[in-house]
Amino acid sequence: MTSMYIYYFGLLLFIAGAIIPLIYPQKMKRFAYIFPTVGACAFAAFGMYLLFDHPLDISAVSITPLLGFVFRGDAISGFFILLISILTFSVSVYSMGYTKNMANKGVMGVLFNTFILSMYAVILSGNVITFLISWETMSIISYLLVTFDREEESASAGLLYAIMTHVGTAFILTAFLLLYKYTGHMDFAGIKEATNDIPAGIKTIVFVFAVIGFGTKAGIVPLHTWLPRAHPAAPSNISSLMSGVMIKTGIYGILRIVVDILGVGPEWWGIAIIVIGAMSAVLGILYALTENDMKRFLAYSSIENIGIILLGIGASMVLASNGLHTLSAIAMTAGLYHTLNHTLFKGLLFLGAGSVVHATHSKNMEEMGGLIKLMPYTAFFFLIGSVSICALPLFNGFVSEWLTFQALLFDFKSASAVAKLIAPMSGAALAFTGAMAIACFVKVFGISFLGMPRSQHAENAKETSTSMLAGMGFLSLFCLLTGIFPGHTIKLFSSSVFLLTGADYSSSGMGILSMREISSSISPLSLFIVMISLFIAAVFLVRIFGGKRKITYGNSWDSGIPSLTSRMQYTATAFTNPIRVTFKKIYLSKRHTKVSYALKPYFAKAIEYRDDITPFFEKYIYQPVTDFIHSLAGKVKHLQSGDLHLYLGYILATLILLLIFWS
Amino acid sequence: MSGILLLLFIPIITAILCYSSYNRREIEYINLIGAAIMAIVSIFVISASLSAPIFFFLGMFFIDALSAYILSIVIIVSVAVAIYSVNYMGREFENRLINVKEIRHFYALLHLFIFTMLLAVVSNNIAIFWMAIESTTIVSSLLVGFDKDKASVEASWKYIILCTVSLIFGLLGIFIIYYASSTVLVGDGTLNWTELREIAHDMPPETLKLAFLFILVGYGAKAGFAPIHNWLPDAYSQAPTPVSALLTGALSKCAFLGIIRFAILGNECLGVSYCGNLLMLFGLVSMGVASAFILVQHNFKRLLAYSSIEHIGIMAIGMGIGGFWGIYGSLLHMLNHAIVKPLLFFTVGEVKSKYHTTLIDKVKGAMFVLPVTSTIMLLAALAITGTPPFSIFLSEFTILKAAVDAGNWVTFSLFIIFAAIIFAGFLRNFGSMVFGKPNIDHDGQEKKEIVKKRNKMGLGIIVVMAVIMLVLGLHIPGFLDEILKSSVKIIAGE
Amino acid sequence: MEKSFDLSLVNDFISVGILLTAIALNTLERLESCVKAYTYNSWLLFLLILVPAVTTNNPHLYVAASLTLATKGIVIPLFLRKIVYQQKLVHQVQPYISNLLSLTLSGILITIVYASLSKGISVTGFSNHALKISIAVILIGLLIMITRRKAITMVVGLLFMENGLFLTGFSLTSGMPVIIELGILFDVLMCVIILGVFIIQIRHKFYSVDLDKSTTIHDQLTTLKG
Amino acid sequence: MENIQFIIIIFFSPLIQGIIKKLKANFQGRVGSSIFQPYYDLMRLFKKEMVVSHVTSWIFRVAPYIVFVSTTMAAIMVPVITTKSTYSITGDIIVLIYVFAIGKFFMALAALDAGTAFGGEGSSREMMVSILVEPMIMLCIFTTAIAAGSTNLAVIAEQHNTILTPSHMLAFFAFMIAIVADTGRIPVDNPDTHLELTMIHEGMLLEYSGRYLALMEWAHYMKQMLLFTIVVDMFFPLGIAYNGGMSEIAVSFAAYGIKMIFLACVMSIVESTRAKLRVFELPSLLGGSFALAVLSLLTLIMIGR
Repeated sequence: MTSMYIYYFGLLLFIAGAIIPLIYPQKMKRFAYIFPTVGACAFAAFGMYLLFDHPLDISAVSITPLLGFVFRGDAISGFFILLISILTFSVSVYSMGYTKNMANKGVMGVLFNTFILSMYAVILSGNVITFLISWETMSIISYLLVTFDREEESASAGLLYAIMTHVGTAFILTAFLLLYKYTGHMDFAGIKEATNDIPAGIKTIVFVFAVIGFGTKAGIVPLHTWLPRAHPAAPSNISSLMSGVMIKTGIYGILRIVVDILGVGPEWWGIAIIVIGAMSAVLGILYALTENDMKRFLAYSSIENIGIILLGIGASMVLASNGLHTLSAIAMTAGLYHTLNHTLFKGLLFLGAGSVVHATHSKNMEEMGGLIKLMPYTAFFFLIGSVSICALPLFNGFVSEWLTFQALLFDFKSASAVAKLIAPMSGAALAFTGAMAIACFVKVFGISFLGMPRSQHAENAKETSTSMLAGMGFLSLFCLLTGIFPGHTIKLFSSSVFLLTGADYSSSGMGILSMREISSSISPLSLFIVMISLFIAAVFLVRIFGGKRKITYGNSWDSGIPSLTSRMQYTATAFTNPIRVTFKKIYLSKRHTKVSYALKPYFAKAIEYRDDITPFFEKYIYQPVTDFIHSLAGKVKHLQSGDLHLYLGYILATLILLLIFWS
Repeated sequence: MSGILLLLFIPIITAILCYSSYNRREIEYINLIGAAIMAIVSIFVISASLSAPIFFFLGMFFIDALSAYILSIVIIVSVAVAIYSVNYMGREFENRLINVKEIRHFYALLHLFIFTMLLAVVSNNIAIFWMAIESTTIVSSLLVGFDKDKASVEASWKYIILCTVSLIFGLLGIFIIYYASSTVLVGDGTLNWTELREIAHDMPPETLKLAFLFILVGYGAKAGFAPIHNWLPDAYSQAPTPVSALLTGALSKCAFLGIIRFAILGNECLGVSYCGNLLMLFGLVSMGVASAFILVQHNFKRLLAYSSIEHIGIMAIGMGIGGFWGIYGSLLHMLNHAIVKPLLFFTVGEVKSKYHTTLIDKVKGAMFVLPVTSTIMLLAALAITGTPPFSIFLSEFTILKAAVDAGNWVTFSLFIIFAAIIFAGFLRNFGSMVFGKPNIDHDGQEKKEIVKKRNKMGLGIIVVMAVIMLVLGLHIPGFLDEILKSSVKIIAGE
Repeated sequence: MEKSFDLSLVNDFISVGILLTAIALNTLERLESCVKAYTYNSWLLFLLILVPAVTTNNPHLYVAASLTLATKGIVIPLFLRKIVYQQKLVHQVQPYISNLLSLTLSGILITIVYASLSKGISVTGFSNHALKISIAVILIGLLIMITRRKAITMVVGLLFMENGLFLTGFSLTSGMPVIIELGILFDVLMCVIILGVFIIQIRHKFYSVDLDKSTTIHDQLTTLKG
Repeated sequence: MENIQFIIIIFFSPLIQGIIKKLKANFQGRVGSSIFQPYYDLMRLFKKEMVVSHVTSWIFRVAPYIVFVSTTMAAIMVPVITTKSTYSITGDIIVLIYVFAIGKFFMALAALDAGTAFGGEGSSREMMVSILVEPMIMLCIFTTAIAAGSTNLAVIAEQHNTILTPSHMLAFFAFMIAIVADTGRIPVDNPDTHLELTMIHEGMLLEYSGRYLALMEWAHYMKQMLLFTIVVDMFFPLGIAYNGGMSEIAVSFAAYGIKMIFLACVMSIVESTRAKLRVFELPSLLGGSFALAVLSLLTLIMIGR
């Protein structure tokens, strides 16, 4: 009962946060973010309550006798509620500083709160109509947020996003109505009861449609094209929410419909998910590497991480259809763990990027550099984010990737040779993405934070306000904690894993994560302790044996030329060049070099070098389709030629046809 | 009974008063008061008619739940238009585009138009219904040609010719029905719908089929089914904005009412499938054609006109699918469309009178010029394409569910595809209007003008309708549900 | 009994005449002759009403007959002639398609009507062909509207349709008063429409644009009015 | 004893480097420096003063320690002469790879920190190589791990029956190429040159001097020896001790030494007989070895050994 009070309390706070800035845009604007800060805590508590496996019918309001709002929560929703709440908390703290001198604060406040509410609604909705309404509401509000600055390009990005997500919703709607048709129920619980009545073929269609529909929102390749355009267009606190939790609602949908409702399916479902995941991971990170726009880069890396999440989920599905439920539980744990982690570090990274953009007024890495000296804290938090997302030990990304590796190895136990082959190959793909991720984040951090400032803006960048730093710091702390206490973290959502796979993965100990099945284990905590002590020891010993350290400061090695300017640094483009060349088959890159001479051919005045990569899916899949539809529409347009006689002719023709065929 | 007479006479009186006055403010007040009284009276009439149908004039007129429902739609739209006209016409007047004389004509014709629609809705005698519809054509054609430039005159000419020709076929259908009835009750036939319904199942089916075909062509053109819709985009785009709102909000519903009435007779005699399939066919064709025109469109008023064609198509599909939920959804869709589409026309009208153009690519950055209006315009554009949480989504979802219940997957998938295309078209065009750098000089003009009373009224009605749009998307009040249910009973039979 | 037989025969003759006038319209070159054709058509209609009026001397029918003669037979034709002479129009019909083609088309229309109505309604007693003929006349009227360029020929076509409609009503109900009154009412409407049309015409003269080929507003390009 | 076996790696890794250098010199018909030369170098560097660019930030100063510590951590987790070690719970071979990655990450960052072109070049090329190597290593590991039924290196090492199955042979070759690439040796990288156009690993260390350089170099030697050790554990665990018994440990220590010297020979032979490849020809080489790794996996699936 108290949980309900907590729930309504949080709801109230968000609604208040949405309404107050509408009334007093100027003086009360702070409350637009203070209320959600508290509300997030309330919802976090509520989520925990659900996670301790207390399914709860929250409320049911009827729209018509046919349709009604039904809100229900169980362990699965609890997990996602927790995610949203954690990120919401830090993002609202961050936003207090971030939105200080932003245009139309009032509207921002309203949209911010309603956006979060709609995400909660999606997670908690208990029947088809509620889900659809909250889902589309979420999409609309995010569309309005993407186009918040009302510029042309963000408008076009928003348009692409809105159209794609709408088409996705069409698929979801169809899947739902198929389920309804064959079970006769509109609410998920009822559908789950009667799920055995569904013929296998229909199940497959529902699976495909659900994957397409929710995958569009999650941003799986090749349905990802909206993501790298829409996320950067939004204000950074919103991009953080979108990348951190909104795309996770797609994952939630897949879990809810495919894993929870449809239950264990044929093996190829899981394999399909694994393949999609591997593809998204590899292509996402490949495209990320070539991006010099910081936020766009992060958006692409979100695609990669969604892929990794799907790898875990797919592995679990494969194992489940082979009847290995404990292993499938471990795989599912991997997937959910990475979902949590991605929420934490991607949220953190977007907030960091927001601060950087806020300080340098540019999204382009080539115009940054040397920021680590000007904004040390931001740089530090960004580094933590990068280390976590690169899955380096001691931080959370590592744990989930390790689990994912194990999950993929388990798939070797499955019956079919396809799974036997696919699983390790996608493991290799995962290793590839790991290495790529390291390359990417070395590039991002190295180019934009290290070295010398590359532009005027970068030179006068200032450290951001305390609230923004606090928001980031909170997330960084979480990254570390979930990194070294995997046991606790897993216990936290073991109930939802149980709900999804019917089995339980009990990991032993606090800092240790062991797997009896393969007599293998990791213990991030001991890693942490040992490494810290080694570090201290190393410093100490070097002091002793090296004696007093003598350091002279000078310029970097400049090969004898008078002085090294910032323009001589390695650029982001140059950094990625070897990789671009290596994978030019995938990038379909075109390089243009233009040399202008003072005296041909000896004295080159300027050398202009451009290297464009071809966005494969946009160019070869989406463009033709849209062109086709447009040309079709253009043909139909001639119906309305403006000639009255022709119109009369239509009437006659219609009548004649009717007379011939229908009488 | 007397209430209904009153209801019918109020618009006439208002029209006469408007015509007889020479002072603009006075005319505006008369118009507003007339509309208000009409609304109040209509409430009593409708609530009275819900319990049992009311007959009068030797059964030539009557109101049952169905006509009460359509009546309420007509009244709502008329009142909204009456309020908005004050804003729109006032601005036209201040911009020296029209003079008092034309304002007189406008309001007089407006209320005459409303009268003809009310007459159509409450008539039981199908011949009188037909005549009322024909007279709506005549009156509204004068309104369409109101600003007497080349394009609008041409539009009204096409309108009058096409509708008259198609209505001739409508009358043909009526004759045939009369003949059919005369074969049942020997000697003298009847034209009263209620009596026709009682004897419908004994009528010769072939005859009734023929009659329904002609009726479908006759009223279908008026309602705006493709491919006999061609007058509609021209008329909607050339008429003054309030008139366009009235045409799409009320008139198309009246014409569709006629089709429903005859479909009921057809169902009684031929079973639900015959008329149903025809309606579904027309609905799908209309959606398809409309989607193509919406996707590549340069003129935002024409865009809205085509979207009206699409929505008539959706209503037809709902009716055609039939079954309780199909009809329920179709009727609900009538109301939702009658709220959202006029709202869109109003907002677009604001944009038009600010930018002095109806071309989409000549409008940029409306969000900066008219913050409130264009925000609502964007939301309404999303709503009209069936996006939750707005009202249209509910009715469309109901219709889709009905399609699924009937196992009619072809209709379902075509519906979904066309709807997606239309969504893309709408969002692209309206997005390009709303966002970007404004291409006219502005400094929060809406804010500046908001002090003027007229604009307050215009903005007020826009906001109110937007709120209704949202509320109906989240909850359907009990009384509405009741009236819908009883109308469905009338259509589907007990 | 045999009286009614002979009556239906007479009706058949008259209605065939009506059809013939309609078909003739396809071949006529000059506007005046079009108007003439309409006049004959209306007189035949008048006869058709007169016959039952005489046999069953029903006052209603007398009134109807006289009204028909007055409006369709005299007023409207005169009005049309006036228009034709007043406006300095080229007195050619200028059809879009050749007379031969339009003749064949109307032939096809007639066959379609006969085919589709064969299993449909069969009116006994009054006339076996009147109904089919009337619908055929309506469709031919529409065909004329489609294929003739001039606005006035459009009106003529409209009037033919309307006559055909009248014939339908009459043949279906063998002259039931309700329908007659309806028909009369419709005539009144018709006159209003024609007047409206010509008001519009005059307005367009003011724009010096010939209405019949004005296609200002369409969807192939952006509209002029913007 | 078994808990301090990593000391072996720490202290003998320069020796291995020295041996390789000596052998190379001999192959090239030179006398070459003594096999203890690396020790002297490290000593000298520790004593030397440092020149640090004022462009650099704390990353530059912390990086050497992190690199050294992470490599030591890796050393701790590897069973060198006995599989019985309390540290083996801290992580399996996948963790090992990721611990190496820490060092790689910070080295690359430090290279960019000074803002010179050489550093950028070095780190970008290093990244390319590691991208190509990682999946290959992972596949080899999978092959052995699947056969052994565990990713725990100790467990893998205890599987005698997995010696010399076809899949293991293929995996072994792939893994050797991976090591060549990862330790920055010819044909992938030339450890002895400072020619800007060719260097990868040295380019990253260009700004370092004094004790930082010493730490970096030492870490590099350790990494090399570690990789050898992993090869030994994965492919020829023969002779490795299963418990802390003195005799067994002595035996396995001897075996270990022999294996190490053998691998050193292999390395030096490869280095002296091959020429350095152009950077953009690396993908074909490494792609080929990746194909080997896939092949090994396939054989494992098909014939199950």
